Amino acid sequence: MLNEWGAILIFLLIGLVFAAGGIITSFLIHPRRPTKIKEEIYECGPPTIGPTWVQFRVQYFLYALIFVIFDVETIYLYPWAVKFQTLGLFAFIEMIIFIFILVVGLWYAWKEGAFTWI
Amino acid sequence: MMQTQEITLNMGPQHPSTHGVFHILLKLDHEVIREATPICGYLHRGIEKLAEARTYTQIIPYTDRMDYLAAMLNNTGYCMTMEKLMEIEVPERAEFIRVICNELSRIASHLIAIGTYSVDIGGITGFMYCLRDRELVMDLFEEICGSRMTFSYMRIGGVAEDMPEGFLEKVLKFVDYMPSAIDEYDGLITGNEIFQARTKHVGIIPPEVALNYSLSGPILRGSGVDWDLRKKRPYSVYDRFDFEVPLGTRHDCFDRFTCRMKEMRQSLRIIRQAVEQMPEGPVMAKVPKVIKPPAGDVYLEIEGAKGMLGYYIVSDGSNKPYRVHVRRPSYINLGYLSELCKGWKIADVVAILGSLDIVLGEVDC
Amino acid sequence: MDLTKDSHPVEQMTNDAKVVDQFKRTIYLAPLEKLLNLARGYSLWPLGFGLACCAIEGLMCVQDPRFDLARFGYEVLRTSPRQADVMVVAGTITKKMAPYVVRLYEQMSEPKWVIAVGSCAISGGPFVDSYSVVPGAEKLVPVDVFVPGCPPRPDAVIQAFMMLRDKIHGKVVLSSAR
Amino acid sequence: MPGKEMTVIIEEIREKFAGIDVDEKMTVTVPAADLLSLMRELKENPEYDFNFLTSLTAVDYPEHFTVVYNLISFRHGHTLMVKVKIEDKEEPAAPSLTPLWGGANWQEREVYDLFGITFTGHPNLRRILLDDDFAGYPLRKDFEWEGGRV
Repeated sequence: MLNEWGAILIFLLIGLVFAAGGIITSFLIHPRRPTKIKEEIYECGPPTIGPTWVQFRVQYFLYALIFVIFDVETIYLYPWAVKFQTLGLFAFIEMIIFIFILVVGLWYAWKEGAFTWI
Repeated sequence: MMQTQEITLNMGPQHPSTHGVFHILLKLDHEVIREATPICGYLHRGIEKLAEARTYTQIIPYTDRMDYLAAMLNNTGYCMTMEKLMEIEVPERAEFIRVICNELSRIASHLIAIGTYSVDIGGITGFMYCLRDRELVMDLFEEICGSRMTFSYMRIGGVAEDMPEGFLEKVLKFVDYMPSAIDEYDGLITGNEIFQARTKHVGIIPPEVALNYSLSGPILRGSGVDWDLRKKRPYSVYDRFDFEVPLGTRHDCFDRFTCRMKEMRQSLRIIRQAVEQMPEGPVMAKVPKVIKPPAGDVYLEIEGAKGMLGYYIVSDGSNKPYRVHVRRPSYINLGYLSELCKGWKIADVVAILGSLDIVLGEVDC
Repeated sequence: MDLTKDSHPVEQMTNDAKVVDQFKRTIYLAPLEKLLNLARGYSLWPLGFGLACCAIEGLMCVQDPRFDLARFGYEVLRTSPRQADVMVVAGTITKKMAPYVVRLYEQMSEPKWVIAVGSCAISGGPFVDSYSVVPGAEKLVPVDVFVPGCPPRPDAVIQAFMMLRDKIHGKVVLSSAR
Repeated sequence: MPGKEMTVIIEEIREKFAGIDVDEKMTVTVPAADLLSLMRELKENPEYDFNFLTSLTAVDYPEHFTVVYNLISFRHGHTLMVKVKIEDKEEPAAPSLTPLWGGANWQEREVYDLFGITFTGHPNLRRILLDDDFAGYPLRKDFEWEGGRV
């Protein structure tokens, strides 16, 4: 009487319980004896010198941002790629336009120097 | 661009790739190093002070524990200096045994240098291969003097005992096997593009800077300066063997690495020739029980695994030395590290430090 | 923890030796801490604290293909104290390094043990008369297993791990030091 | 071009620098005042060309310190040991060779750290092997310490 969706739901729940269970039991069981030195930062032995929360260069953030953009783009490509045969020419042109718009974005980011590392 | 702040990072005493307790204070501008100040001394045990309270033969175990990767070379250096001071004539057979042990020790030291360099760059398999073959050298050492690492096998005037019979055949068997193992490393480490990308054109030391900073050993030869004491100032019986001295062309980390690889092949050639020309005879010169050298001082250098290993001994006629100073190649090779690291990234510091192949027992002495 | 000797409820249920033995081997009935120690004993993560010559023998050669610490499951050599259980102090502790030895020990998370490898870590070894050497790790951190030798052979260090595992499992270690 | 013989070099140096005396093993002992000029001469003069400073150390004799330098000429293969006697044992000082050789930097710091001999002109004369707050200079003969063998 359970249709397929029920089976998937149970499978998902078991997965969740299995994963969360491991973390929660270890959280419950592990001994907690916090001391002052244990709270300090570990940096190869000696204590840290100077400020550790510093202003970092922005291109780390830009790199990650552009990666996320094109990662999401590939998500949109998947359903189209699956139904590639049946969708025919019109969807193909549509996808080309979609990709072209994003390539323009890529070109702009490249020109603005988001990819220069140093 | 936005103004970024500098961060001071401890590449501290407890770090996987500093080959022991070595500490570099890096002043970083996001990833590029603006200033690197090496701090050593975490393993300074005061061996030179302890040596002043020990008799001459009691110092031999201390020389093992300085460069513990190539202890035979330290022993030979100390004993040859003492023999020069006391003008003792070492018998031929002892000289040949010393050459075989020195070259085996050099191979074992280079194997660790190559293995840890491969681990520093990220290739654990290279490390396992190198240590697998180093165990063969360990077996040979155990056979000849009973210990794996701290041999104290040399004595002033010769060698502790003669070789057990069947030892030379085992050495020949090792010398026949080893070139195929070195080809294996070439394929595994040297040929690896990630390794080459990380080490080629990194940490370039031009020849005149290497001379100015008294660098020696594979670092000096990696910078293209043809200086190997075994060739330039042949001590003991090295003038009877023919072998080449590999030199670097690009003066970078990769060249220092390939110099060590080629040096291992040359050491194997030396060992083969030494085994073939091994004479008969005693292994120990006539040396008094209590060694009382004449008052005076002496300085002698041999080609250690890391560079020119020198001993300066001042004796005042008693059975204890007045002053023992060791010219430690690892310590002096580090003098140029702070200028060498400027402008490179953190990952390159790991590659540069691995190519200098330092041993902290020798750096801090 | 030699569980097979303890009394097991299955003995009242049946007296078929094979069934009882099978039950005893598969089902452990013990307080939670003992069970956790059973797991901890078999999967110690060593903190590679390589100081001097013993580091080559006690940390590197122990891991190489011949002496292979991986056969016992202890080959995961961590360098950060946060992820380590056992601090393997291998080498001479100098006065300049002492504060960092203590600091790293403090920063390790709780069930933690210390193995002192080599006579330098036990009592200063050949450098005990030196002006800059701490005579023994015992003066800084509580040590569980001492491995004598200068340097000890890698199989001695493996035996140290075995003794530490027995200690964690609660077996009597002192009398069983064969 | 093969350099001159060591004896010829020693004779030439003897004329150029008055205060030098040479013992039978051809080690040159030079007063601290003209150490720098002698070393510059040895390094830059093409006939001598002692371009490599291998070792730099010190010895604490009862009535004076001696700083010992060893030089090598790569081209001619000569080696030379140069010594400087420092009479003043309270504040021993010697001219630093860092302007000539970068390699002297760390070795002089080690000699300062273990002997207390200050090298004038050294860019960064600090302790290198011992802790900065370590009292005393260990390699001096009058250094007391209590070892761990209690």
